[in-house]
Amino acid sequence: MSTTELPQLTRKDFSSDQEVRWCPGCGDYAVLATVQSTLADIGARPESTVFVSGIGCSSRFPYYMNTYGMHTIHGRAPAVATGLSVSRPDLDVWVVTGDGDALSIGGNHLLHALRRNVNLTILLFNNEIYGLTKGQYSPTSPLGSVHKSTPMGSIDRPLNPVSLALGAEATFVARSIDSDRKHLSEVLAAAHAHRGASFVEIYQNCVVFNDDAFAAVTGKDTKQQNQIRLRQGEPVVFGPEGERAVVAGEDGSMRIVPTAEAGDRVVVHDATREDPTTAFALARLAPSPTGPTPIGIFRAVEGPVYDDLAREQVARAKAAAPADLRALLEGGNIWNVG
Amino acid sequence: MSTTELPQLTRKDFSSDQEVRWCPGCGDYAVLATVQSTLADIGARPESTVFVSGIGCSSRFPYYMNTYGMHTIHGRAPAVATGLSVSRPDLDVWVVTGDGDALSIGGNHLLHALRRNVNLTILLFNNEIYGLTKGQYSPTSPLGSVHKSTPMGSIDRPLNPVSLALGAEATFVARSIDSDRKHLSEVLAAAHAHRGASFVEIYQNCVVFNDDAFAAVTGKDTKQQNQIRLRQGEPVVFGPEGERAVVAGEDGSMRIVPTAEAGDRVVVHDATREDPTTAFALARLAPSPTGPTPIGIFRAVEGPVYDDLAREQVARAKAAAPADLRALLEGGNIWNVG
Amino acid sequence: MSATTTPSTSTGEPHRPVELHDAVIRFAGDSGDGMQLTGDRFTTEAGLAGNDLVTFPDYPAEIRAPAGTQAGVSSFQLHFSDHDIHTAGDAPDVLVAMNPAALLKHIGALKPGGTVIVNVDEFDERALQKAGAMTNPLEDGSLVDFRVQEVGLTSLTLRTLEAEIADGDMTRKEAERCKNMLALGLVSWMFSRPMDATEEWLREKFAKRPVLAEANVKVLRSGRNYGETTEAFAFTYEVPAAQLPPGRYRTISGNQALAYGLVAAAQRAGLPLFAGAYPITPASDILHELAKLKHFDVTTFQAEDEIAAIASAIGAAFGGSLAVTASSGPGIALKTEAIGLAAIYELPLVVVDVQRGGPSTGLPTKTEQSDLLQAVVGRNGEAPVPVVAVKSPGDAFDAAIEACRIALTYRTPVMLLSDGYTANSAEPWRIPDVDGLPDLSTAFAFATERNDADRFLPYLRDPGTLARPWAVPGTPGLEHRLGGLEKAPDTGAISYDGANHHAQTVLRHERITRIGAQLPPLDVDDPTGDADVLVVGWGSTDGPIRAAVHTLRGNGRRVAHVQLTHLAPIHPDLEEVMRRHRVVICPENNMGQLALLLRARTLIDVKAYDRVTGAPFLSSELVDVIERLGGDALEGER
Amino acid sequence: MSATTTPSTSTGEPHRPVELHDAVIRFAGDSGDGMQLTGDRFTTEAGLAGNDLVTFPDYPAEIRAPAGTQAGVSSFQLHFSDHDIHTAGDAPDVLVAMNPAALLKHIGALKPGGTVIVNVDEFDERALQKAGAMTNPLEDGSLVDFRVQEVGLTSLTLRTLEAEIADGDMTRKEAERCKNMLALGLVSWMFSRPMDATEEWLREKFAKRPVLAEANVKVLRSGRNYGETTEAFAFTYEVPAAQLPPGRYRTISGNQALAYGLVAAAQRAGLPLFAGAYPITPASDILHELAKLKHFDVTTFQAEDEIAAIASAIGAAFGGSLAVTASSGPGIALKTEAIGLAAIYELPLVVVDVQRGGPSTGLPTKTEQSDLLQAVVGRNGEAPVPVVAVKSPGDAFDAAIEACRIALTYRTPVMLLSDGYTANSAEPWRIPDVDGLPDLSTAFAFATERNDADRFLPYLRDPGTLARPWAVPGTPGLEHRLGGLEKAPDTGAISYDGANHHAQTVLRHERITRIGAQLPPLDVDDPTGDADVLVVGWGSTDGPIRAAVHTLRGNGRRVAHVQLTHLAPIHPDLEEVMRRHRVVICPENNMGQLALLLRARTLIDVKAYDRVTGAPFLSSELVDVIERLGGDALEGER
Ligand SMILES: Cc1ncc(C[n+]2csc(CCOP(=O)(O)OP(=O)(O)O)c2C)c(N)n1
Ligand SMILES: Cc1ncc(C[n+]2csc(CCOP(=O)(O)OP(=O)(O)O)c2C)c(N)n1
Ligand code: SF4
Ligand code: SF4
Ligand SMILES: [Mg+2]
Ligand SMILES: [Mg+2]
Repeated sequence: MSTTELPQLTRKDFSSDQEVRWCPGCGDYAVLATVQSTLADIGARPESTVFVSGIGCSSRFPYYMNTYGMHTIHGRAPAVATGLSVSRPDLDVWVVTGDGDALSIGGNHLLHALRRNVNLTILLFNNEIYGLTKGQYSPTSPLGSVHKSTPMGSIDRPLNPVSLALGAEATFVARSIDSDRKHLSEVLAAAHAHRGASFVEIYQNCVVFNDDAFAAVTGKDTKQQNQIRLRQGEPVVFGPEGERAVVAGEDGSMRIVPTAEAGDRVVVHDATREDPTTAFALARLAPSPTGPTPIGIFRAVEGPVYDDLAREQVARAKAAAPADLRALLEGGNIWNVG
Repeated sequence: MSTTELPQLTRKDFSSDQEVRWCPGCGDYAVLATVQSTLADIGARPESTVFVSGIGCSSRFPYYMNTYGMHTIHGRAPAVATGLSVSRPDLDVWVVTGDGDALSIGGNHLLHALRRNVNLTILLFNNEIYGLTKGQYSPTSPLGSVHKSTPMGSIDRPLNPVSLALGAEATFVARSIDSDRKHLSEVLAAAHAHRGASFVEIYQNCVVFNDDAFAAVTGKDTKQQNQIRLRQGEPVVFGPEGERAVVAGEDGSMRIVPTAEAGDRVVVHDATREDPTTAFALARLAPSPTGPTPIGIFRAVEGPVYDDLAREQVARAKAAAPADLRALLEGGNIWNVG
Repeated sequence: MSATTTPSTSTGEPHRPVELHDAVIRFAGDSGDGMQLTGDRFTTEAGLAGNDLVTFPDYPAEIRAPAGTQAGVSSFQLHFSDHDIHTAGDAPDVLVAMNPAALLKHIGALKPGGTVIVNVDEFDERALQKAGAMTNPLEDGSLVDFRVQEVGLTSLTLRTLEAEIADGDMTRKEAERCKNMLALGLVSWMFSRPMDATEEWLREKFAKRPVLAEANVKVLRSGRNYGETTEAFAFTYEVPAAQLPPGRYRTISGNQALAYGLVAAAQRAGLPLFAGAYPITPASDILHELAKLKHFDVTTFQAEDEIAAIASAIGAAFGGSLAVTASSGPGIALKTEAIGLAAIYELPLVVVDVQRGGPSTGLPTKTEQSDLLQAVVGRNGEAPVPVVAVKSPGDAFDAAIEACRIALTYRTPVMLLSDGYTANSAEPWRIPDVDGLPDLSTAFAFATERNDADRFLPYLRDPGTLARPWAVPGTPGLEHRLGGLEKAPDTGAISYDGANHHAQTVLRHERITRIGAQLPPLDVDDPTGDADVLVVGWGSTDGPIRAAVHTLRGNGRRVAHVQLTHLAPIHPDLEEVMRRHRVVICPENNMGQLALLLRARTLIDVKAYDRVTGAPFLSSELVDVIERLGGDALEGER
Repeated sequence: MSATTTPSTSTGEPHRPVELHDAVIRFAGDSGDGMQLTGDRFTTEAGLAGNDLVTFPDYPAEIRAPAGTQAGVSSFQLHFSDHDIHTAGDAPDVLVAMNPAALLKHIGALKPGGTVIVNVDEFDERALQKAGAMTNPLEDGSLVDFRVQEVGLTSLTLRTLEAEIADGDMTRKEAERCKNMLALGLVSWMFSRPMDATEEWLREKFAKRPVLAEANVKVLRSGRNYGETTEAFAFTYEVPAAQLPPGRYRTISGNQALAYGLVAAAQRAGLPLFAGAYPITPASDILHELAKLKHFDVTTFQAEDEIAAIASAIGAAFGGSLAVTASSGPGIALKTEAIGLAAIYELPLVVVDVQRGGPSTGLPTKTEQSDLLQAVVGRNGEAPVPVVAVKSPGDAFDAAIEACRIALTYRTPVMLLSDGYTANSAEPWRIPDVDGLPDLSTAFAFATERNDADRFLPYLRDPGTLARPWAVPGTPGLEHRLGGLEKAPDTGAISYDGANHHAQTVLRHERITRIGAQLPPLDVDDPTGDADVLVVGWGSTDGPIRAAVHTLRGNGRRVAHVQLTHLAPIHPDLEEVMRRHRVVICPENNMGQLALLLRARTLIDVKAYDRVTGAPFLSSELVDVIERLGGDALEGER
């Protein structure tokens, strides 16, 4: 859709008249505001934007957007969005989902949307908890988490959403933080610009059931120590003075060393590498966000897009044969009676 | 189970009285025979072995085993097996599944069994096709596959089962071939010996709907060229004379070069590395088995096992409090009437 | 096989065909013997000869069950006639048995005095053993009731192709595989069928390997020649063309007709068709058919599972496609939650259930009608959804259009019930006039403007149909959000209000009920108008019930018949029609599911007859059932 | 609030409690105001005082809906009495409103003349606006029908804790959060309740922060003192202890009782309990409760979804555990396919459905009975499964044991239907004698030996129950394979035989029917034995129906009542019982699902009364309904 003749919209144009009903202080508010303003910034149009969500606190998101929206059923948003996107290539289709919605019940749909490279922008609000059902551990909760269903501590090894997405052939994989408006906005704009499936994990604080789960990466005092910001084409160093660096070991896995010792072994970030191994290695640096954790775009490569291929087949079929219903019905051996 | 006093069993002891009903020439026969003889070799007992499968040609497997068995519903075998294994740590639980069963409808259960590290041995019979439903493409079929539901060629980018498993935190990941009895048997024995979830992809030829899909890796003339055999502690070289070698690029991804040029950059295979990056890099060497393809054990590391942790919590709870039903019912505030 | 001219063995000239009203022939052989294909071709020949016909393919659940065993036998039955028929025939007149297993498995069904053509080449000791035969049926006298024609189908085929094998044009194995054409040639000769169309078809099918094409043609002719020259066959037959209503005809299977109906509906609605499906027997062919029709603006999506299949269809429906998802019982079970979502969304959607034997994986290749209650009431919460059923292969075309009409007009998911029998069997189908198909473009119009002063009300309803507007993304000013939570009237905003929930629940039921009120009058088949016995069926029992009713009427019984196509809502006329009859009989291929609904609704003591053997009813069976349950009432008041 | 001694404003001494038969009190406030907790504590006090009681918690679907709005209001109603009661009360006598939204939302329910305690501190302009009030209800005369008690709950609380705030022991915000204890103290004083148990409980709850514990206790007392000293309240009340059957009592909620029932059943069967579940409102607490009980050999598995939850339970059942899975409607829908598998496996399994408002996501925190037909017939194929329903919170214990008994005895999956109301509300529960609980160890025995000459027949049946042997892995010689395909008799081998399929289908129905034949006689509540009107209910409508029937009998009406606990099979006595009555009324919190089953079965014109507002029936409502539908028949033949 060409937007040149249309007036520049503002964040308010993307806010629906529905009262926002998250808990006071919930990280979802910040993400909502950033998504709305980013949409305005990138020139999106409310009428051709659709937000599709599953079930969960985060999945209430579409109600608050003055766009088209579908609040679907638990875990199935990527599949609903696939049908919409494939049949309507003119739309911008966003998926909003939670760590339970996307990685527990919906894990399979997520991975198939990624491997097919459907043209979706998928935002996974990871709060390491089931918010809506009042606080059970989720597939991203660390081992030993004590919550309602795990009074003795959880015993399920958590998933790393970024490495899972990479293992599932995702072409665009990123991570950001609810409270970091600027970073999140940049990542969202890049995800939106990517043709194919974009996967963005957003660390989102649940104040009620899992407060401060990401404190190491978001806390005023700790974030400079722990945020490893991935910037395209730049060496991966971090810390207040850039005093720590990521280097690749001989076996391809990555380690953190003092920048001073790293010399020219510092990894230079390139999200556009066809082989996902480096992105994967970066993801493995931080099994859980309690220490130094990469933030930013892990991978952004071109790949055949499901929607495009699907449309192309229909177009090719149409070019090859007319939509002649009579001819269809009269296919095969015919005989006349009377 | 101690098996010392028990007589050594043979392959026949693991064969049920059911007539095997696969198509003549189907790769499933070879796998069945190898599994049966391997079980005998490793001293497994029919009474404490359970085969759990989903639905598909391959999932008929349990009927042919003279062990306990469950032919379940499509895609759910890992979940059924999880309940069985967690509640019965004394059993050997095997899962037999197909590329459709495990990666299409059952993708989510597979990945959760892997990430939880449930004590299962999972055999994925990959024939790159839906056999039982008569030949639709599957999540491992290459782009462009022409089958019943894709007369113009498939447009879904295939999954690489090994990288998917690694992205899902699998502790044991291997690949073998239906027709290579010796290799398969070794891999099976190692998978069985691994405590936790073991994942084995088996290239399996479907003679009827997808004959020769793995010809590059299994064909008499081509297999020496294309099988990259991973051997613990050995340099990864292949070809009839070992003339090609795998080396790690500076970015961690792997490439194939003439051994002569590789020098000491040849990757030495170590499946026991905690970081799964190298295993992942090896998996990415062969996006599809049409050229040089690694075969063998990609990863084999120790990790906390779901079953053990679950049993341990029950044991700890039992040690801490008696199973006193009366006390349970009388918990809370009590009053007497009459 | 009912003869018009009675042949007598003594006077019959072998090569003057005996004229028959109808004949039933069954081809049976190993899964690898190509019996389905043979049957299909003979069906086409019968169709081209102008017969009415009904087929019944039956094959094992395994792709290729162990060769030579009874479990591995695949069969195809064809009933063709010079008059209107409705079933694949109760018992075959002619059985072609390609091996001992096929003979043993099917001989029991053969009509006494029927002809059995046996491939003697396959009757060695090993084969007999594999088939589970204690003695050789060709020798032990067990076939005394039948006319046995021993033919060396395999050896004849090999002999026919000696040259090709010798020249290395084909392997012995390939040559042997042609033996089904020998059988077809022989049977075609028996029934005086021209084979030109089949020859043409073979040449097309093997266009890439002309040698194979010619070899098959050669064997086919060899079969005919064998019949003509050996004098082994006492008679040949002829079944004249049927008096079908005038028109252009073809044969069509239920799955194909259903797929065509969906495409036709989309075309007549002016909408793209989106089909999200996950393969499952016996529904997969609908996906396969649709995948070939992309030039009709059809998008097919083979999803990762049934839930994703329906979910994708819901997404496409939101986007403005005519959306459909097709599966069988186990897959429909998985879709249950999402059907509820579509119901509260009030979006058009067609959910096809090609029923098969249950429970669980059950009998995946066999037919059954046992998903009816699942379709009508098997959801969480009060989630009423209309249900339409398919009566016959050809009717699948109309039923699909009707399901789409309801979905589009009322903006609701619709369940469309077919079954394994209808899906796979074929019948002659009068090709409808395209311009005469329902014009579905009037069933709906996308909303383009706000329906309220300065906002859009996505749940403002049409007072007649109670349908809400269908506003598709891309339309400025109509931005709205759908969700699975209970909704306030008009705005569709989330509402937790109890009284509103009750009101919306009642309204959702009323919406579905109205569909019934707006149907054309119920079609009651009661030629004399005074029957006291009514048979109520639904779906694919139409054929056997009609055949039975026809027979009974021939015997002077008076019996009326209603075949329901709308199962939810049930046609509002039905209750009154039922009350007009002293006895109401409801035969079903389940354990009484429609009977339950009818009894609850009308409090009439509907007599159920239930049979689930994976096969459709026999008309003779239903004649007996109706005689027994109808009793005196069949005599009427005469 | 029904008084035993009539108070008169002029003569009443403020501090001599008025004796009441019963009272209904409702606490309402913001989701963050701790109303559920306040209600829970007051419930415990009432229980300790020996009252009979029923509670009804009601809260928004959002975790914390926007503060101050009506959507964000959470409430808890308690009905307590000196006699046997069955409902949470139709209209409250006392309403505690913590803010304007709570007042506006709930004032409509208050009994005319009832008391409303209002937290005036929260009635500023902004708050009124948020609540959607045009004018201030405290000033606009709209409360003229009620006794309004304006109390500054917030300011009083802050004043009570001035020192603590000043000393920095707690923040102002923390202090303010104690205001629910002020309300509790005040109401406890109003109803002459000792508060020791609550004080003790507070000290335990805040053991880690004694400052908070003492602050809460201080505020609680402050509330009591306020009542005692201000003379603002004209009366205090007393509801004497009820004449409950002798025994030891506690209060218990449905989810808790259900979890305990499962554990008790496992203990009595001598089996480990395996619970596979995926969280969903209102069923999650069953998982939470069980997770605390690992010392009873309980393994809980929070699965990745509902399908995995039931699948894991099926695996555990095969392994020899008492296996259970719990969910609500949408999750049960997802489990449908697997329930069919368990049915054909014939393994013991309990599937708990805590029903909530539907369709789709519906009203997730509200109650409904609309999954009945899903439970009884909502599966693909013919897959009959027994269904047991829970009548009340305490009954969930017994119903769970009964479901386990059936599952173990007959080796079948059993659906156990509870609902949101039962799950969350509490009642006094007479603690059963552990030794008196059913001995389930006799319901089954694991097979240990071959049941045939030299092989094991996994489908050889017990002639009485038709149950097949339960042979668990680890047992040498009994190796066998289960599958979802149709099976041959005895061996359980795959069978595609049509006649066998029919026979097995009939047998699976017969197995379930036999359960009914082996039940104790149906419990009919008809004190005079001559009622002409019968009310048939099921599940949690037991309380309101009993209360209504009680009232009607008090008014000289004759009416009988049957509350079904077994919905499939339906008790074989029921039909006969129904025939004995002229009018049969069936009230349900759905659109007539049991009525449909009963009408189909008996052809009796059952009168349905259906209401789905997310709340249980009021007894007064049912009195009206029964009066209306029962008509003359209520007079009997007297
Ligand atoms: C089929 C189904 N199963 C379970 C639920 C209950 N449920 C709703 S949201 C949710 C998990 C929410 O967690 P997450 O996706 O992390 O979202 P959050 O609330 O944390 O944002 C669950 C289990 C449901 N609504 N539907
Ligand atoms: C719920 C459900 N959906 C679909 C099917 C149909 N079905 C059976 S097996 C299968 C796929 C088989 O493919 P795969 O797992 O690769 O096994 P293979 O036959 O190739 O060994 C499908 C789609 C089913 N039985 N149940
Ligand atoms: S429960 Fe947690 S995630 Fe949900 S709205 Fe509240 S703070 Fe946010
Ligand atoms: S269809 Fe393919 S996978 Fe299935 S049994 Fe035949 S050859 Fe094997
Ligand atoms: Mg979450
Ligand atoms: Mg396969």
